[in-house]
Amino acid sequence: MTLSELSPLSLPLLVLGAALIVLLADIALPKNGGRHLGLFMAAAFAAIFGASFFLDSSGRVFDGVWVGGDFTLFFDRVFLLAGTLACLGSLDHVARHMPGRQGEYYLLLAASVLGMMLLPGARDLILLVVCFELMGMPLYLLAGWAKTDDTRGRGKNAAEAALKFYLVGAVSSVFLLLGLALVVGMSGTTSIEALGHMRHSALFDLGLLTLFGGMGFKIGVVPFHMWVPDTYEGAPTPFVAFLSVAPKAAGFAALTVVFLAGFHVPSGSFMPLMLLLAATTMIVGNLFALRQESAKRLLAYSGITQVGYMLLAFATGTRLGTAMLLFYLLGYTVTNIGAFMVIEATASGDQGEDRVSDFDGLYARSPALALAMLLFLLSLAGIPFVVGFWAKLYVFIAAWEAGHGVLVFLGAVLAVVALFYYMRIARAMYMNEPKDTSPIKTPFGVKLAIAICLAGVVGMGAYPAPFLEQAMLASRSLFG
Amino acid sequence: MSLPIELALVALFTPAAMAVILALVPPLRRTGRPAAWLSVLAASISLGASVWLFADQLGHPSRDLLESVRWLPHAGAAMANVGLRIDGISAGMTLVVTLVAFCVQVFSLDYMRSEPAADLGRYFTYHSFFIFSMLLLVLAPNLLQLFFGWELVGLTSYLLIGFYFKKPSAAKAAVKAFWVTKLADTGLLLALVVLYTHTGGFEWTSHPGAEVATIITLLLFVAVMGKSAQFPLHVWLPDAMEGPTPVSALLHAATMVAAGVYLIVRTNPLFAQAEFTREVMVWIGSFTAVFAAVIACVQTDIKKVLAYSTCSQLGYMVAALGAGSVMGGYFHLTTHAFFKALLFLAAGSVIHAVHSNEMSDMGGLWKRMKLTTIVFVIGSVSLAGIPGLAGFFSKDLILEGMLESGHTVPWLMLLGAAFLTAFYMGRVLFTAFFGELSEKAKHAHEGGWEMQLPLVLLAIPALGAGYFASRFAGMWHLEYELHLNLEAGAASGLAILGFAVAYVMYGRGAPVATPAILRPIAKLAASGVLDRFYEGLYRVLGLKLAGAVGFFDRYVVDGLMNLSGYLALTAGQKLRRLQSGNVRDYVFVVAFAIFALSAFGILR
Amino acid sequence: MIPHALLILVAAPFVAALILLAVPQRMRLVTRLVSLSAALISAGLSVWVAASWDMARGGFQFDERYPVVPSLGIEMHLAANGWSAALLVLTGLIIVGGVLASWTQERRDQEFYMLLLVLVAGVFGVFVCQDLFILFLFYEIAVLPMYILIGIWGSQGKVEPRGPFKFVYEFLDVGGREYAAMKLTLMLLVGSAAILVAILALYSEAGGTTFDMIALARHHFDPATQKLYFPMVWLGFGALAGVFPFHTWSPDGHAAAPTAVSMLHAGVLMKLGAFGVMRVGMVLMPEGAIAWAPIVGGVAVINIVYGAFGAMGQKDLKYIVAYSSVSHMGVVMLGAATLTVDGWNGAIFQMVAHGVMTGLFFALVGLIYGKTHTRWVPKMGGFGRIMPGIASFFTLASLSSLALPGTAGFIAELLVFIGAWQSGHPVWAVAGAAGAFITAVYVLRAVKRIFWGEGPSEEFAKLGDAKHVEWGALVLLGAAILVFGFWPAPILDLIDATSTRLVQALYPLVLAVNP
Amino acid sequence: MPLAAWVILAAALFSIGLYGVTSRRGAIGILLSVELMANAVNLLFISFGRYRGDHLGQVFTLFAVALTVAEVVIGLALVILLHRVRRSDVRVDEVKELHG
Repeated sequence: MTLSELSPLSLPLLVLGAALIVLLADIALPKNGGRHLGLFMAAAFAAIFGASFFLDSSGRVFDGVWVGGDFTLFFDRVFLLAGTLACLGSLDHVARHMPGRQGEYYLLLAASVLGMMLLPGARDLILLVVCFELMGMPLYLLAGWAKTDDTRGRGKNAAEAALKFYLVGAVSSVFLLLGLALVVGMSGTTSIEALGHMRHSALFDLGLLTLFGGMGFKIGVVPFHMWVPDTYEGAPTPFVAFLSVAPKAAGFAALTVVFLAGFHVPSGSFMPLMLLLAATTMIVGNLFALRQESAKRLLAYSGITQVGYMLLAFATGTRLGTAMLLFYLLGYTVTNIGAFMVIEATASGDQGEDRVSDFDGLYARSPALALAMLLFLLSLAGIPFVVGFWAKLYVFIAAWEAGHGVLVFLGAVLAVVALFYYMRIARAMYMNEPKDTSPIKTPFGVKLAIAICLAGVVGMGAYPAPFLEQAMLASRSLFG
Repeated sequence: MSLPIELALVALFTPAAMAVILALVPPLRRTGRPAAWLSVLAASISLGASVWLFADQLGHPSRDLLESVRWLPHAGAAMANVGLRIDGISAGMTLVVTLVAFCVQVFSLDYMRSEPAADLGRYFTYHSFFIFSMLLLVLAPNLLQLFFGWELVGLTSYLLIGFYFKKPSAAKAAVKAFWVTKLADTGLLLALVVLYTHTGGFEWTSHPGAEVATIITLLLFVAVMGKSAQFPLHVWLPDAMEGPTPVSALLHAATMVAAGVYLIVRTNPLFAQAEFTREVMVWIGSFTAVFAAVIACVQTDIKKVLAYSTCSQLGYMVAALGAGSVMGGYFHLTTHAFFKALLFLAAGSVIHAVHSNEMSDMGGLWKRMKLTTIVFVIGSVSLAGIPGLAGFFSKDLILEGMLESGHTVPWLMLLGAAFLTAFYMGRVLFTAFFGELSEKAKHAHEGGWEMQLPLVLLAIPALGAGYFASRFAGMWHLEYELHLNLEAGAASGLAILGFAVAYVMYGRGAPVATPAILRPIAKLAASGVLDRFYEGLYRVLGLKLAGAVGFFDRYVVDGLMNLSGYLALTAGQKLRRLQSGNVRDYVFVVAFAIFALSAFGILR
Repeated sequence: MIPHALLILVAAPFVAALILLAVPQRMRLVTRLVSLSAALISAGLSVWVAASWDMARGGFQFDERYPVVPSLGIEMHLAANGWSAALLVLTGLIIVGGVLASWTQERRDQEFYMLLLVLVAGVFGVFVCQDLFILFLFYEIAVLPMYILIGIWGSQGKVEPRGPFKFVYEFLDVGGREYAAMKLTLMLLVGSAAILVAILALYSEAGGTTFDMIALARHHFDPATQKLYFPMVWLGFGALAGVFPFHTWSPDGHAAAPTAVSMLHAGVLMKLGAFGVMRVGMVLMPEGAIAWAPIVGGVAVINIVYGAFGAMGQKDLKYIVAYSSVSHMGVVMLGAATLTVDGWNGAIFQMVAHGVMTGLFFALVGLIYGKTHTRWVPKMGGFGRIMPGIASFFTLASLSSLALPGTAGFIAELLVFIGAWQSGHPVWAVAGAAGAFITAVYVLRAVKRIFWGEGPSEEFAKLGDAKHVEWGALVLLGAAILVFGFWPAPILDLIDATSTRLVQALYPLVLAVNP
Repeated sequence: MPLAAWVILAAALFSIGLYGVTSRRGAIGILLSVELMANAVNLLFISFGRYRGDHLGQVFTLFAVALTVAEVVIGLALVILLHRVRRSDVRVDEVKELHG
């Protein structure tokens, strides 16, 4: 085995390299130099993102245990994008709250991204579960990232958020393992490609469903979603921005690899179940979001709703549906990170407060932030000319082609319900009088992150075609 | 384009142009008298053209000209045209309209002198517009254009009745007039719809079949009842007297209210196919003639007397047309236009002098206003149908036609009405113009020449129009022959009797008391039973129902919409409790869900 | 020939909105002039399109295609048929009038104009767009700015909690501007959800290769599909057209909205709904339309009569006008439901007529409200004395509303009633005519109460008539009412050319029964 | 012992663990219960592996053990964190500031 055989893994390896540099630098650098580590990590993610356009990352590694291609490339870019934005957004927050331990934050973030990037290419269940956990474990720590001496407000909430996240996550991991045990036990192989030809038995199916449950935790599908609002509310906002998109994308990547590329399940026997879950997720997310007072919590429930739409795309089990799922994930990434970044910029009081009412009169305090937030909200609601519209529409098209007309109708109506609570924020921003008229000083990193997200939301909204083409390519490379 | 068409265009569009100019150039309109004079100028041009047109038509009695352009498209072709139709009937009516309108405008110059300049300008703008709309109706080549003009004159009527819009009673009267006529006009609108659907056009010469013709003509007649104030849709006309008196003369006596009759004359080919409709017309017309005449006998307001008189005379015309006497109806329309306009203007002259509408405030005006008295006598006598004057010829024609068609009872009713007509006109004459000089009349004097000239102008045809009946009949392609027989004598005799009775009762300067025999009727008329009925209908079917619909929409239909929102929001709030915050619950849900999924997987 | 005429027409307001982003807030006149010039460009091009639309050739003209998402067959296909041309003119008139009417808008004027322009770009887009999908897009763009426009610049009202659902009214702030804005947005978007589903159904059934309506019209959809999806299109678009019982957003929305927004919304936006029903529903799904026509027409009749009574039951001036819109849109839907040439001519012409009329109405109501700060009719009276010009124009709008000949409203209603009778539903025609009478009752009552009679009371005695720029909107729209009323041929010819062709192609059966 | 017996044993262990997770109030107890569940799964891996006669189960178990250990370490870290910020014993059912 030569080093050149590892070339498909170049992107994850580069991330690994960057992470190691951060690790070493964190040890070497003086304590107050942590901010530079964040900048470095952001730059590294961005550079690797740029490199992804030049490096050939297709090919099989380790006898097909890991397979690179357009599919992995698409996801890698999503993760790198999310990583870049998260680092940028975190710069100020981390420096302010944990000035002494900034390196660890970025290291953990890099580790998680590394896990995610390896996930879509994994064609072996062992690798899959290792990647899954590599992605997941740093997240628990990051969720609880707060001053330990901060016994009120933010710190306390962060600890609670992390604990809940962790406990539900740990149990889910066990279920994931249980599922794998059943699947591997019944089939005798860990190769995902080989699993596709297995005869289904009761225990085997049981294993698959348990596996699905274990992964469903990560994407926050109802009823595995209950940690989501609590964690989002309590955890540091820039991290939540990352948490709300990247693990979701990774989770769907894993689901797609296992269930679509592997077992071709949703197109067959489990489809009604998936559709049921998709519908439930959409409805529950919406209903709970209606009366939320915390903006982060509101977006958490809204995120659950969005998962419902993604699950609908996933449940088609078709190549088209998968392409639409990928596009949805891409659009959702820029939109949701952007929205959380605005919350970070707006409602970053030290009490951990982030009420919807904190947005009162944002228009007067910072027109640019307000406009950005409005566009993000419109995108989340699926309104034309921002990316969210196309994302929903493509999902609907795919679902329609797969014959799920009723769910399309349900989804379309629920999108309107969702508009109600998104508009609560918009209304506060534009129609209410500000309680505090002081202008908002947005940190540079957050500003940059918002700008990038905004460009994505508007750009893809105005001209979605090339991005859709990429998603189609990625989908094709998975399905062959 | 031939000469008559050009003349008609001039007659039609000179006042139209004037109305547009006055409407669009407020500074000009607000100058008052200059604007008024401009309007009179336009009216006189229009009158001149009409006279020429009429004279030309007299020279070619059988000429029937049609000039039209496409107005509404249908499937690339024409659905309806607009244009001019010039024959004897329209030429005659054009002359009547422009003549009376001209007289009224001149009269108004003095009568309305004290109005503020801006209002005066507005007044004459409406008048110019009225000439245009009325001629649009008169010269219409098809029913659609006729309807167009029909509604526009209705609009001018509304605007002119409401001229003193600051006066609540005037405002109310204007709106009432519009509502009642608009309700009736719905019939005409539907008639258009039916006519077009069944014949593919709006021509009144078409033959849609007897049944459809009956439907159409009945619908048309509903409109006629509104416009020409036939019972029970006459209620707006007395109230319309709230407008300035010259307006009453022009619109609500001479021309506009006669439009209904004109409509029937024009669409006679359709009415000829509908026997049932004509029967209805005979009875409603006759009843209106008597009914309105009776009420006229108990009025003390001089304009109200004349208004009910108009109602009654329109009843004559409608009955005549129902009986098939087109000549009678149309001729009476013409003569009535002259003498009733004359009467109204004379009354206006009196009102102008004594500043009151009440006959009790008048009395002995002969001593102060010689000319007015003379013309009023001419008008009254002509209206009553005393032989030799215009009214006699036309009324006689009607009664004869009625008898000829075998409608004896209606004939008797009309005879009764003839008696009553003479009686109430005599009553007005004797109480207002003769006897003791009343307090208010002491300082009365004739108006300026602007007021006197029209009176003289109109007195001439009121006296002599009857002698041209056969000439007109030729123009109108109708038969006319004067029969001096017993039946005709009966009417004349009754008319003279009526005057005699009036003289006996009021001739010696007695106050305007209601004759004892008519007291119950007076009471009934004063209580306004029909008005109250309509008002009740309006309150219950209109306002109450509207209120109910408003409530229903606001609180039930919209309530259901709101309810759905409320339910969602409440559910959202209640459901939040499920998210307890206790992580052990979360874990339990995860475990339970996985078991449920597994159960699904196994039991599937 | 102007190249890219339709694109420019649609894009001009949008570009102007972007330009306004760069204009400093304090340059108020520049803001207005930019908006006005965009409105004038679009209006001018609309008139040009209408004038140079080739009647003899018919069909779709000024074809322009710009690919958007080729892989799904989505392209921006712009073209105008006679209907589009007529409605473009209407939209042009209303937006120019709207910009003029909001000239005195003080608060956050720049954003106001931006949103207004974006909205109108959407409206223009819907009328000329031949791609079903892009049409939907434009439709959304036209609907959504309403939320903000009403929410920020709207006026606050209050509805007393009563009735069977009293607790709901106590819970929600019914009548408030945010309530109105939210209700409007949610109801219309639920409608658009139904539209979206129907669009996807048509797209998918026709092979999933194109959204082009002209191409889709050639595809014969399965009758069962048509019957299933026609009502979705009808109610989906119909929500915007105020179809009973989904009209309840309209009174609250129009009452709360600022002047120009009410003008645009009642004037053109509601037409989008009716236009959508005809263009998408009745043209693409003729068999579905035939099956549903009795119900569509019946509901339209309910709209006419119910809306008219609803208007009579109001005391708030804006609610009167708003309910009258519900009633008049019923006439449009009735015309559409007749599936006859004359009915369709009438329906489209009624869109134009009602658009101009209601635009004028709302402009006037805005002026009156701006002066008196009340919309409560019983408080008014005798205003004819102090504002004669407003009184005249109000009367003119009222006359058009009650379909008096000489105003645009008459021709529209006559054609619709004729169509109704032709289609074998005399009851529709009779009920429609009755609706016109009820309209006469309530509008004249309103005129009497506001402008006539005694008054004005002390507090209003010093108020004046409309001023300078405000006349612009009034004269423009008033003139349009009269011109269309006296000489409808230029517009009606355009409409007729398209209606004739469509009805002959789509509804030969209906034609055969009623020649 | 036949496979079924091992499976039943694993299931029993798993159930006990699950019961512990959902019923224990102390954080440490919950962590222990999670560990019990994880070991039940490991048992299952090995039993299946033995039953099939390959090493796959054991390989998987090695990975699983490593992962579980890492996870528990993180869990302990979080418990300490929570203890510090709350300044009291960590009773998970009292940690519910975030809810609704």
